[in-house]
Amino acid sequence: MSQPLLLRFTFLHRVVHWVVGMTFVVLLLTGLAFSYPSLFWLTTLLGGGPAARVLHPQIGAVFGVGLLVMFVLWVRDMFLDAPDRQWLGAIKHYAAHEHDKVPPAGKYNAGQKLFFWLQSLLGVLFVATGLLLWFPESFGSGLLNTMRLLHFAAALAGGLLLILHVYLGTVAYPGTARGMIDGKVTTAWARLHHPRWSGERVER
Amino acid sequence: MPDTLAIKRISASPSALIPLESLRSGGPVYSKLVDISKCIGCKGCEVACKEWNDLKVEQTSNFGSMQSHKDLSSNTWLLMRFNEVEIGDDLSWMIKKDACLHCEEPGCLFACPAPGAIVQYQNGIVDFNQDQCIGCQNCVSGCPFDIPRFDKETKTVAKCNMCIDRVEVGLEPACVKTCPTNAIQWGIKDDMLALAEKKVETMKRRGYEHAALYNPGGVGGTHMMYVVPHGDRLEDYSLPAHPVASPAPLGGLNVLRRVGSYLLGFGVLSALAHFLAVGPMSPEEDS
Amino acid sequence: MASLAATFGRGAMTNHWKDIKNADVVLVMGANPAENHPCGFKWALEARDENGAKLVTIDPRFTRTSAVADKHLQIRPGSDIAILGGLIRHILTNDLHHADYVRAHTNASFIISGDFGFEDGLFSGFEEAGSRYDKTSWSYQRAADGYVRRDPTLEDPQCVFQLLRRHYDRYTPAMVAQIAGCSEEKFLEMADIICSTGRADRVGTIMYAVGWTMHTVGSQIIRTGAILQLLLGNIGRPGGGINALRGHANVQGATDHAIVAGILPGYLKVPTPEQTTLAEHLEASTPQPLVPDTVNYWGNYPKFLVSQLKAWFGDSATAANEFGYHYLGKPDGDATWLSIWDEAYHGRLEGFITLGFNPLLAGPDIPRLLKSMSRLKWMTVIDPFMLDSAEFWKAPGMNPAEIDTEVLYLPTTHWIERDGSFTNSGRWAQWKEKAIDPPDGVRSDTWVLSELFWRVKELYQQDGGAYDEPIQNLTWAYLNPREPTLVELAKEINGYDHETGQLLSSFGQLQDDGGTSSGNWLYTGSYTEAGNMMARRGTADPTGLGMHHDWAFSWPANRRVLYNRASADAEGRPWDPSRAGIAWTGREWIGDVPDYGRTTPPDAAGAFIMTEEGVARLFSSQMADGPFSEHYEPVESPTGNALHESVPVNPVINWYDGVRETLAAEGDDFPHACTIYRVVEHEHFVTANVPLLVEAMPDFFIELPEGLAAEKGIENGGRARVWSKRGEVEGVAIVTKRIKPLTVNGQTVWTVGIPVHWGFAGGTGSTHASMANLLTPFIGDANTRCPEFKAFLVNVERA
Amino acid sequence: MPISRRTFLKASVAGVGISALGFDLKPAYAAVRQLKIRNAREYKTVCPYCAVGCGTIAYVHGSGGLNTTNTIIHVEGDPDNPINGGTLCPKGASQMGLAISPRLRKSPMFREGGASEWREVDWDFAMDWLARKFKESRDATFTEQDSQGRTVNRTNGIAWVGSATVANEDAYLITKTMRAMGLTYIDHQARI
Repeated sequence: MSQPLLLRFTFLHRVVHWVVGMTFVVLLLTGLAFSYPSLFWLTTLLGGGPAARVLHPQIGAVFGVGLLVMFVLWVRDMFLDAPDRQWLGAIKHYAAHEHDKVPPAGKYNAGQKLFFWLQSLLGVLFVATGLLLWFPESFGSGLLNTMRLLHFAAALAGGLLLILHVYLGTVAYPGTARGMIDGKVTTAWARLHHPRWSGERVER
Repeated sequence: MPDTLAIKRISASPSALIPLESLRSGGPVYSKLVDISKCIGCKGCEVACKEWNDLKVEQTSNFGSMQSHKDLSSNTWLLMRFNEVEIGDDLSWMIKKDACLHCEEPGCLFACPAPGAIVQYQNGIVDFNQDQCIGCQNCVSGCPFDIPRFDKETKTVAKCNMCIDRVEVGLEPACVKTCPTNAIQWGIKDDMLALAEKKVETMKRRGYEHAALYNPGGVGGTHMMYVVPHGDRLEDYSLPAHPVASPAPLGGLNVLRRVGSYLLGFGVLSALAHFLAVGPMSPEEDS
Repeated sequence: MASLAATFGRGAMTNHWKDIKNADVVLVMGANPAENHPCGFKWALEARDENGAKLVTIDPRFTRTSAVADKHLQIRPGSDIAILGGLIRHILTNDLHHADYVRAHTNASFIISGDFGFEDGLFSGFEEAGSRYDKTSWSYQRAADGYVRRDPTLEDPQCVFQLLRRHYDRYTPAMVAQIAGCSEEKFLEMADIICSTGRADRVGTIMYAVGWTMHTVGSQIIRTGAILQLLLGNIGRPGGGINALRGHANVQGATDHAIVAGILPGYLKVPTPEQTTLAEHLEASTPQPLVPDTVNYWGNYPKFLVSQLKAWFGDSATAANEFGYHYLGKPDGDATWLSIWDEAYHGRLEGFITLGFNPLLAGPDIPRLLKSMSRLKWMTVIDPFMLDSAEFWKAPGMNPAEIDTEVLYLPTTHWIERDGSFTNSGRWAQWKEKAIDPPDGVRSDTWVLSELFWRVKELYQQDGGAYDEPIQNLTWAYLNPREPTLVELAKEINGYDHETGQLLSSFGQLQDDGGTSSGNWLYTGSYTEAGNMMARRGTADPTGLGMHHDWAFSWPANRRVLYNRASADAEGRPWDPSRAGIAWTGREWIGDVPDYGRTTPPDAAGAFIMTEEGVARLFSSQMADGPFSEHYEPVESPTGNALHESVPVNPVINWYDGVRETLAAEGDDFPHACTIYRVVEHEHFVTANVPLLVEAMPDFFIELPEGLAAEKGIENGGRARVWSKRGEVEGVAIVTKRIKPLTVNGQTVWTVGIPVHWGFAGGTGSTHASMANLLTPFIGDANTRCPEFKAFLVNVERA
Repeated sequence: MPISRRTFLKASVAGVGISALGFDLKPAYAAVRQLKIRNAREYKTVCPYCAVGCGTIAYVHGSGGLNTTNTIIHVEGDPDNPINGGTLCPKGASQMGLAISPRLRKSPMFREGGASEWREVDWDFAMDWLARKFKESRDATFTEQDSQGRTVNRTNGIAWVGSATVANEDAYLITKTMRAMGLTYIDHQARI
């Protein structure tokens, strides 16, 4: 018996998400390969060291553009409102799955919104430092060293976010991932995680 | 493998930081010694380097100097730099052979992410292996002497390899062999240090009171050392006074590496722990 | 070289490259060995660091040699005699000369004619009309026995020593500074170093090159240096000497073998029209001893010449036909470089053949040379590379349609495609092996020469023509007459004993009766029955002085230091036992190959075996322009002559027609002194064909002092234009601290430096058509007619 | 910051647990090229440039057999030569570039009077032309006796210059031949 479904993400949203997501994974893996000698073998995924080093910034460019589109598509929904602030106050209940103690979230909960802003910030950092590292002969070695550290630090933060994102989107909250596959979620899922958004949708 | 080519460090491998040791570690350790007071700036070494190593001829143009190129390149591993400096009433024409110093603690190698792209041999030579190089140019920023150069055609980085093919069979590097005034000497590093001491004395006798050996400790010493007549004016020879290569400038990177590995590990583990603690949260099938 | 022969009896580098390491003082003047002879220069640095020697440079520019010298003195181009004369005065006024040496080995004690004198810039005997000297008054006084009068006390007012003292007394430090533009203090500091070797236990050397020879007083500059070295007792000794650093790989050998106007191989003399018989030639060319105790080796001249004629004309050279004496052309005057061009300029020369040489770029006054070439009927250029000279009709400003000269270019082999020997500056003849074959289509110089010879010979046999007897009778007994091997030629040069058919082993075996042949007596012993001495590779050095007698062959007789008898005192004891050239053991000489017979006792004769005096000449009547040197200004000078206003320039130089008009005159605006030079990255013009060297020194440039550049608004790396009365050049400006302003006769003088290496025919770098010799004057030295490349006037502006 | 083996291992293993043991050294060795003169034959020669007379060794590839051509691959100083002890200046160090310069010419060229370009000619034409010109000018300008009736046997119409770059033996042959031809205008680079 099929449950009633709600459209959570349009085709465009999904494409952009996966472009950004997949490029980020590749960038993270190759980046780790460049940073950890013991992970250098990961460059094999892109055809070996030289190819990985050539592709990394090029994929980075795609990532940067995707991130920009993503920002434009999503930013309207990402401003925190009063319920969001209450949600943040109750974040430990959210983590403990004490559903009833968490103020109802809209289409995006405050955590997702913060995630968005953090991701956007890191994106700027990636692109800015990455661009300099792409053309090292044009810059001094001191500056490049700093850029390399920043790029690395940003990547670590991004990696943590990715773990969180994937965990929450898959095993922690089953049913979530589907929203990024065919774009639809069940009403039950919506009521549970985004009650205010589901309310709106149902009323309509 | 011949004894002369026992490996000491390989980039992006554990040996980068903990030098390999073997039965052959006690083999000869070489060094060039450049006596700047005997250098006539003839460019014999510069040309011999290009000839021996089959480096490409580059289009140059005179830019108001006796110097041939403005800078080193992936096809010019050795460049004579000319600088006219007035010291009191006297003119000093400072002419310096600029090329890789082959640091004992090579910053390029520490910075290199590509395993085997940079190799340090027990004999002191630091060599780039273009086949393994990924062209990231981390070595360029890792070098405290600004020596390695990226080649836009091959997308790899190149620099002086101390004519390792010659050294391997017991010959001196091409620049050493050719130097008309024997301003560049070659030998066991300890012998070169002793020779340098003698040369410093000779220079002091000739009135260069600041004469000094340039073998900077910040990079663990080098395998091309200079004897500098004006040891108090290193900047005029474009020699950094306190170059540092060791893992120190890359310390940040190492901290990040460690922090990062903990952090990502922590991230994965916490997610796991969370899952085990509270499990998944699914909507009730039927609410 | 003329001046060295006039002083010592031979015109060559007295010592050799490795010997320089034995010096206590190395004076580099009129040379830039760090750039032009880098590998030989190593021995100067070896002396500096291992012997504690002082290495000093005197030059208009602070060169790469100066960069490693202990002291540098900047002087005005053309003021060399003032400096060296000042050094001589410094020695004589402070008694710094090596008194025993001067007494034993020079003509200091010889007494000169009472008629000799010097006044107002002119020596006695000047003939206004011919611009020449009547040298009668420059002669020695003779005693009743016909030999020269001598005064061993050196006190006779007409003895050479006293005349020398009086002559150079005018060269005070103040005068030197006024002429050369340096400061008195700096000059005296330099003088103290250079004049410190007038002792038995110290020795100094001079390294000079074309910076001395390329002046209208070039020979006299060298003479002054030679006098200086004689006073200091530095000639003949290891670590001493006066060392002419020669330019090309085999310029010494080509001179020894006389591709030179006026001489035959071995420095024999080209006969003159006045010498109408062989006997007259021999009499005029064979010096008679002036003192009883002299070897007077040139007394063997007849043996050398007759053996040479035998080598050339074989069985056709007989006593009956004066050994073919009249087969040799007798020139009607000077036939040197400038005279050749003058003949061409005036349309008297029909054909011009040049081999391994780019004569147009060599200059001087390229605009004049271009006109001269255009007036030739035909020209042939033989060289591995196409040369600017062959393409003169394509030079900027030339209109090929108006030039009727027919030109043939022949590609020939280069050094590594042939064997043969090169004689280096230090007189070492070293055999080289052939490494590769020439490409198809390229012939050897020997082939071209043989082919030319045979075809001309055959044409004469067919058609007859002007006196072809010498051509028909020239020996050509080679296995392949169309391309003799160089080994065959080397043997012919060495010579044979005709009785035994054996190769000779020493020029002592030569005969004047036709019993021996030898192409060049100096090389007798270079290819003997024992083999090719020039190919020897023994590295032993038992003396420790770097003589290496088992390496190659050094003329004469494998002697490494010329005049080495003078390295020992009158009794044959070395002046400095730690640096003994030769030493008398009581029975024989040990050390270098002695200048004497090995068992000739020390008191048998004077040390200088090649002079009829038996000693070296402080006073020499063999020079055209004075028995002593005198400072004369270059023909283009920024100032008057401070010593004698009325005789500013060398009074006996030859002025070719129309040359005076090409010099800066009163009222012309050419205020700056200019000198041309060479850089280490290039060798004349040939290295324009070597990509790595073009890369190392790409462009024609102009070296400008900072102050002058600032005055003219020229930036470093910007472009400058330099012009003389004769032509102009344009190039990149190298603005430098290495040339300072000079104060000459109270006025500021700037010096501009210009390298010679660029031509127009697709030469090096991007700056075509800028050839240093567009600027230089067509005038030469009074003795050798070596052009005055090194000092002339220009103006400069921003381009 | 002293780095010990232990801390390094922690750094690399803690995060990901990939061991770098068993690292392959072969690529590093492969990078060292073989000595290019290893199988070359050596010829002892002398530098063609200045008059120091540096000994050099030309390294040549080729069997030396009949119908084979040697290829020069490198030239460097002859360490046994007492003058230079194996050293060479930039000119000497690059002399192979002269020996195989792309600008070496392979054919005689001829320029007619008034022409603005060269034309290629063969050796037979070239030598025939030269011999005829030589004889023509010699015949036209030869003087057997001067105005005072003295035998001079000279020709002033042809000059020969050079060279200080040929071997002694060729230099000698030049002098011998040209003096026998009656030339007096003979000179070379010694003066300039």
